[in-house]
Amino acid sequence: MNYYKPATFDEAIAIASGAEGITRILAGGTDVLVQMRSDIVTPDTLIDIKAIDGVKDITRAEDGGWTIGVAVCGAEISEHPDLPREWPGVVEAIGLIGSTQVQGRATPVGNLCNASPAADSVPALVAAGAEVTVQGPNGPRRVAVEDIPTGPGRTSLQKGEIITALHLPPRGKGGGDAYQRFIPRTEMDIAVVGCGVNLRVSGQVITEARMALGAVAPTVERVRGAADALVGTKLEDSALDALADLAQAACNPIDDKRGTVKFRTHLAGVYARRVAKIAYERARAAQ
Amino acid sequence: MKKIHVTTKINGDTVEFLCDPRETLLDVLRDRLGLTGAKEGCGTGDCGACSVTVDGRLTCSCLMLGVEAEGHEIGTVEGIADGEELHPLQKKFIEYAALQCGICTPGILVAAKNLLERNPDPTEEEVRYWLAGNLCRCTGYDKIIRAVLDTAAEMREAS
Amino acid sequence: MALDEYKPQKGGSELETDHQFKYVGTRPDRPDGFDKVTGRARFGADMYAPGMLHAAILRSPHAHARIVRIDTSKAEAMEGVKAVVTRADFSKNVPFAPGMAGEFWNILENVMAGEKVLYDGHAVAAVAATTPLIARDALKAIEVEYEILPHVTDVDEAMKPDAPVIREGAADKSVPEGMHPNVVRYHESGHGDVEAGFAEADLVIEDHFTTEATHQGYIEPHACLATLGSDGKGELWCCTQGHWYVQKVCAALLDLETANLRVTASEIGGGFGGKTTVFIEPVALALSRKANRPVKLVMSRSEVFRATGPTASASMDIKIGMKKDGTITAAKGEFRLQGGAFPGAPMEFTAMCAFACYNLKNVHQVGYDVMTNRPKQAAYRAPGSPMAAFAVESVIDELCNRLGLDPIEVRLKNAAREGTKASYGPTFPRIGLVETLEAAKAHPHYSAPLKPGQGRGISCGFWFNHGGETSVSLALSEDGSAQVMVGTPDIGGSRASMALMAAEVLGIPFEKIRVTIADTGSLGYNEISHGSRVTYASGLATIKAAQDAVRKLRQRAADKWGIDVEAVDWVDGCAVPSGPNAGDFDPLPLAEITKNMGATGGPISGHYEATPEGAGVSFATHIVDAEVDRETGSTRVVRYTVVQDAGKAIHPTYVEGQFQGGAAQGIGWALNEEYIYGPDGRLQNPGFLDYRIPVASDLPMIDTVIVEVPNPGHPYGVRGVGETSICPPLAAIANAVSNAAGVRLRDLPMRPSRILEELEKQQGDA
Amino acid sequence: MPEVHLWSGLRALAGGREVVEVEGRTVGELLDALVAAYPALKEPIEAGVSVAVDGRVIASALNEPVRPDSEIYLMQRLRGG
Repeated sequence: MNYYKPATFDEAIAIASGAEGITRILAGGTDVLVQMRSDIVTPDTLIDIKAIDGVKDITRAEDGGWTIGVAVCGAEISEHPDLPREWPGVVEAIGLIGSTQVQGRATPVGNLCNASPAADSVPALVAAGAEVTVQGPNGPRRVAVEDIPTGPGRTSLQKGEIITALHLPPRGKGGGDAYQRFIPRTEMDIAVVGCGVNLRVSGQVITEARMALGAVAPTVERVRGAADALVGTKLEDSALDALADLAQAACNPIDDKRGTVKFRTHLAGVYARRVAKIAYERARAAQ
Repeated sequence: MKKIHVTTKINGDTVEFLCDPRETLLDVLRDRLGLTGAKEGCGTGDCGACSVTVDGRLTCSCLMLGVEAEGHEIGTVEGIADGEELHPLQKKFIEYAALQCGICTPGILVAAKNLLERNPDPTEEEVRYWLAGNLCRCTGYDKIIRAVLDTAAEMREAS
Repeated sequence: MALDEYKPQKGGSELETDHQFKYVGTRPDRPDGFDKVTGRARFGADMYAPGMLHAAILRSPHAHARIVRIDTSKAEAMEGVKAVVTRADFSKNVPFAPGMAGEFWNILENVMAGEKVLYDGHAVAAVAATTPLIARDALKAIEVEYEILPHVTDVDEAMKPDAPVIREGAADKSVPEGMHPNVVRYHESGHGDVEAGFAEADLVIEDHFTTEATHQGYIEPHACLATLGSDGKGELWCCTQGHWYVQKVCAALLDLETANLRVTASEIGGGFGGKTTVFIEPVALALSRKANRPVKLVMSRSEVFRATGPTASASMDIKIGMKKDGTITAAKGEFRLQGGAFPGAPMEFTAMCAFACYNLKNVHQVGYDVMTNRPKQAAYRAPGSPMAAFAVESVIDELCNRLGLDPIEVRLKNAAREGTKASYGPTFPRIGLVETLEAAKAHPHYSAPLKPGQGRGISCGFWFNHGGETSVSLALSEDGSAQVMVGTPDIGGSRASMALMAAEVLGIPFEKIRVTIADTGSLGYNEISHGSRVTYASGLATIKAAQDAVRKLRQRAADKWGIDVEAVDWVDGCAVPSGPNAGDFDPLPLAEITKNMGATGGPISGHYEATPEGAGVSFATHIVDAEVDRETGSTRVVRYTVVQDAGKAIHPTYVEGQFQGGAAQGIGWALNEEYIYGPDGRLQNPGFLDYRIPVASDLPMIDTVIVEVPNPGHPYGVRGVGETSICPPLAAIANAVSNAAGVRLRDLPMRPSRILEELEKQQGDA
Repeated sequence: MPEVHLWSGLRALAGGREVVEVEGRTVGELLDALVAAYPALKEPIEAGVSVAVDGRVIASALNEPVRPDSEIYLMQRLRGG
C-alpha cells in the first residue's frame, strides 16, 4: 500500500488518476481502516486529504447555505455555533454515526462515499437537498447527494474523481428537518431503518417537503411522493397515513442479520410518521 | 514496504518513529513505542479500549493510521496522572471499584477525562451516551457512571 | 442473622462462630487498582520478548469440510516467515474416546483441525513471522483444498434422522439406543411420579422455549507469548482463568513433561468461563519450538467470536402443574443443548438447575448433548443454568398470571429450604433462597408503581458453586508485612478479598499484605478460576495458610517466653498469653517476632494445599421493570434489582460488582445477543458491531441487595457469588417484557422484530 | 452399607438400579466398589463424577469420609464459568 498526503486537490486527483488497483481516499478513515483490519479491502493507493487547505472549514456560502470541508468530522459539525440550529436533522444524523470516538474522526462525506444503504447522515442530507462538489481530471461539478451512491459500496464517482466539498442549501424561513433511525440498542448499531424529513411551512400549512429513507433499499431512497402527500396539509392524520404508506411502498429491502423485509418495511412507516412530526414542529417554530 | 518517518507528540513528549503505512496508531503505540496502556479489544472502533486523544479530541487509535499522527498531539492513559499524583478520575475508579478486570479501564478513563474537560457537570444520561463507545463486560457500568459523576462533582467543588 | 446460629456440617470446615470481623466486610481499595488505572497492568497482549515473532492462524471458511490437501510451501518460502505448523506438528499420543472421556483429544482437534474442519473458523494452519503484517500475508499464501460436506448448526435439526453426522462414535454409553450419532451424551434425573402430580394440578402449562448461543464477550481477546525449545523446556505467558490447566493441556498436546513448561498468568481482561480452556497456546508453543524463537499470538475479535467457546444454544420443553393455592404438584423438563462440534454442552447442569429452586414431590428432567457445526462451547457463568431458569421461571410466571397469584408468594410457597430434597437428588443443607425472596418482597422496587407500557418480572436462579484443588503460600517479611501467593487469576478484584482474609487472620492492616498470582513454577497445583470458587476456595486456603503462619508465630512467642505454645493466643496481630496462668508477658506484635525470625528458627511461612469440598450452593431473586415500544418492538430495561445470597461478603463492593455484571450480561443475552449463522453455516456477526452487548446508554443503574446466609463449609461463611447472578436475568426480563407486552416471549433473544411478531400474532388472534 | 443414588442416565449401566448398596468408608472406596460391582460404570466415573454426601457436593476429594447412613448421590462433575 502506498500512502500519499497531497497538499492540493489537483495533486490528489493526479495521484488518483494515475493509480493502479484499488484507491481509497482517507479522511476520517473510520470505514477504510475497518475494511483494512478485517481484510475486506487493502487499498494499493491511500490518499490522505487532510493536509489540503480548507478541508477542515465550515463556511457560510454566498447564497446563505453552508459549505462543509471534506475532512470536517462529526463532532466539529455538532459543536458548530450555527449549523445545528439551522439544520438540526442533518446534524443529528451526522451525530449518530458511531461512538464519541468515531465522531472525532468520521466525516459525512466519508459516510456518503462508503455508500452503505444504512449510512445515517445520507437520508438527512438527501432530505435537506444537499449537494457535493466533485472534482476530477475534467474539472469540478456539483452533484446532488442522492446521485452519489449507486449501490451497496458503489458510487457514481469516476476514476480520479474526488469529492471536495459538501453544500447545504440556505435554510430560509419556516424550514425544519429531522432524522431518526431504528437500532436495537441505544447506540453503536447500524440503522435497521433511517428516516430524514425536511419541511417548510407557511403558518400551519406545509409548502415544501422532502423525505429519504435509509436501509430499506440498495441505496438511500428518496421518497419522491412525499411532497405530494404533505404539501398543502397541516400534517393531519390522513397526511401522516399517506406519508407512511408512501414510505412503505418505497421500501425494497433485504432480509439480513439486522432485519427482515417485513420488519424494515413496517419500521419505515413508523419512522416516517415520527420524524415528520418532529420536522413539522421545528418548521413551525422557525417562522 | 517502505516505512515512513513520523514525528508526533505523545503525552507532551516529542516522539519519532518509523512505521509501515498499514499500521494503526494503536499498533505503533503498543508495538513500536511500548505504550501498552491502550488495548486492542476489537480493532474496528466498536469497543473503545484503544481510546486516545488527538489534539484533544477523543478517538479510537485503531481507527487511525500511525502515519496520520504526524504533527499532532496524542494523549494516552499513561499521560493522565500528574507524575506520582493520580488524576481524580483514577482515584475515584479505584475507590468505587469501577473496574473488575480492568481491560476497558484505560479507554474509559481517557474518554471520561475528555468528557469532563468539555462538560464539567454532565448528567447521568450524558455520561452514559458519551461512554457508549466504551464497552465494559464486567461491571454493568453502574459503578463506572457513579465514579465519573462523583469525580465531576468533586472537581467542580475543588475549582 | 448471627453467625452462631449455624453449626458445622458433618465433615465440613468449622465456621468461626464467635468471630467479630475487623477487616472482612470492609471496602478498601484493591491492591492492583493503581496498576489498572494507569495502564501499567500487563494483560495477555502486553508482553514482549527479545527476538519475538508474531503469529497468525489460518481458519476454515467452511462449516464442515474434509481437508484434502494443505500446501504451506509458498508461505514457508516468504521472507520473514520462520515457521508454519499444521496438525502434524502436534502430539500423536492423545487418544480419542467417546463423550467427555476424550477431552484432551477434543481440545487438540479444536486447536488444530485434523482430517475435517468442523465449523466456520476452525484452525487449519498457523504462521510465525517477523512482523504481524508478514504473518497475515503469509496466511494468504497457504493453499488448502476442501471437500465441502453438508452441515448443520441448529440443535433440533441436528437430532433429525437425516442430519449430517459430525463424527461417528462420539457418543458415550449414556445415550439410549436409536438416537442420532450427533446426540453424544444423555442425562436423566428426578424423583416422584410426575404424571400423578400433573393429575393433582388445577392448571398445567406445557410450553417450548429456545435460547440462542451467546458469547462471554470479554473485552480482551486471547493472547499469549510462548517460548519452547527442542529440549522440551518452555515458558508461556497467557491470559487464562487457570494456568495450571493450560500447563497440563499444552504439555499433553505437545508431548512435554508438565513441569518443564512454566506458565504465567497475565492480568486477565475478562473471562466469565471463556478462558477456562486453551485455543491458541499450544499453537504458539508449536510455532516457537519449530522457529526456535519466542512467538506472540493474539486473536482478533472476529477470531474470538468464530473460534473460541460461546455458550450452548438450547431448545427446551417444560411442563409444570400448579394448584389454585400456588402449590407446584409436578414439573418436567426436556433440554436439548448443542455445544458445537464436540461433546460437552452443559445439558446436565441445565437439567439439574432447572427446578433446583423448588421443593417438588414430583420432578423429572432429561438432557441431550448434541453436536453441530459450530465452535466448541466453553463455560459461561453458571453454564447451563440461565437457559433452564428462563424456561422454567417463564412457565411459573404464566401459571401465576393465569391463577391470579403473586409471583413472589408462589415462589416462597414452593421454595427449597434446608432439608428439601433437591430436584437433582441430594438434601439441601442451609441455603438462602427464602431470604432472597423475602428481601425482594420487602424491597421498595417490588411495590413501586409501573408506568403505562411497563411490565415487571421476577425470577429466581440457582447455581452449585465449586471448591476444587487449591494451593496457597503466605510468607512473612522481617518488617512484619506479608506476601500471599495464590494460584487463581484475579478476574474481578479477588486480590482484595484474599488480602482482607489474610489481614483478618494475621491481625495486620490490609495495606501490609501483597497478594501475588503465582506462576506454575512457584506454587502447587490450582484449579481454574471457575465455578465461583476463588473467594471460597483460595480464600479458605488463604485463611488456612495464614493460620499455619500464626501457629508458627505463636510457637516463636512460646519459645521466647519459655511456655507451651498452647498457652499462647493470637489476638489482633500479637501473641499474648492465653490467660493469667500462662504467665505475665507483654503482647508480642507480629513484626517483633518476624524481625528476628532468621535467628529464632528461620523464615516464617504458612501453607495450605487441599481440595475444599464445602462450596455452598447459592440462590438469587431478581426484579426487573421493562418498557416495550409496541410500534417497534424495542425494549428498555428501566429498573433492575438483584438480591442474592453471598454467604458472607468479604469485600461488599466487589460482591455488588459481580451481581451487577451478571445482571448486565443477562440483559444482553435476553434482549440482543445471539450467534447468527447463515444458510452457508458461517457466522454472520463476528464483531461487536452486530454481536450487540449492552452499552452504557442501554442500562439503568443496577440495585443490589446482599443477603448473607453463611455457608457452613467456609470459615467466614463465603459462598461463591460470580455465577448465580446470571441465572435469573433471562427469565426475569422475559417475564417483565411479556407482562409489558401482554404476550409470552418464548425465544431469546427478544429482539425487537420478534416482539413485534408476537404482538402481531396477538392482534391476529384478537 | 451406604446407599448410592444414581442419576437415571447411569441406571442402564447398573442393571437398571436406581439405588445401589456398596461398601466404603470414603468417596474413593465407594466409587471403586461401584466399578467392581458394575464395570460398565467405569467409563462415566472416570469421565468425571461429583458425589453429593449428605447434601455437600464433593467434586473430587476421594478421601472424603462417608458414614453408613450417609445420603449419597452421584452427579456429573461440575464445570463452572
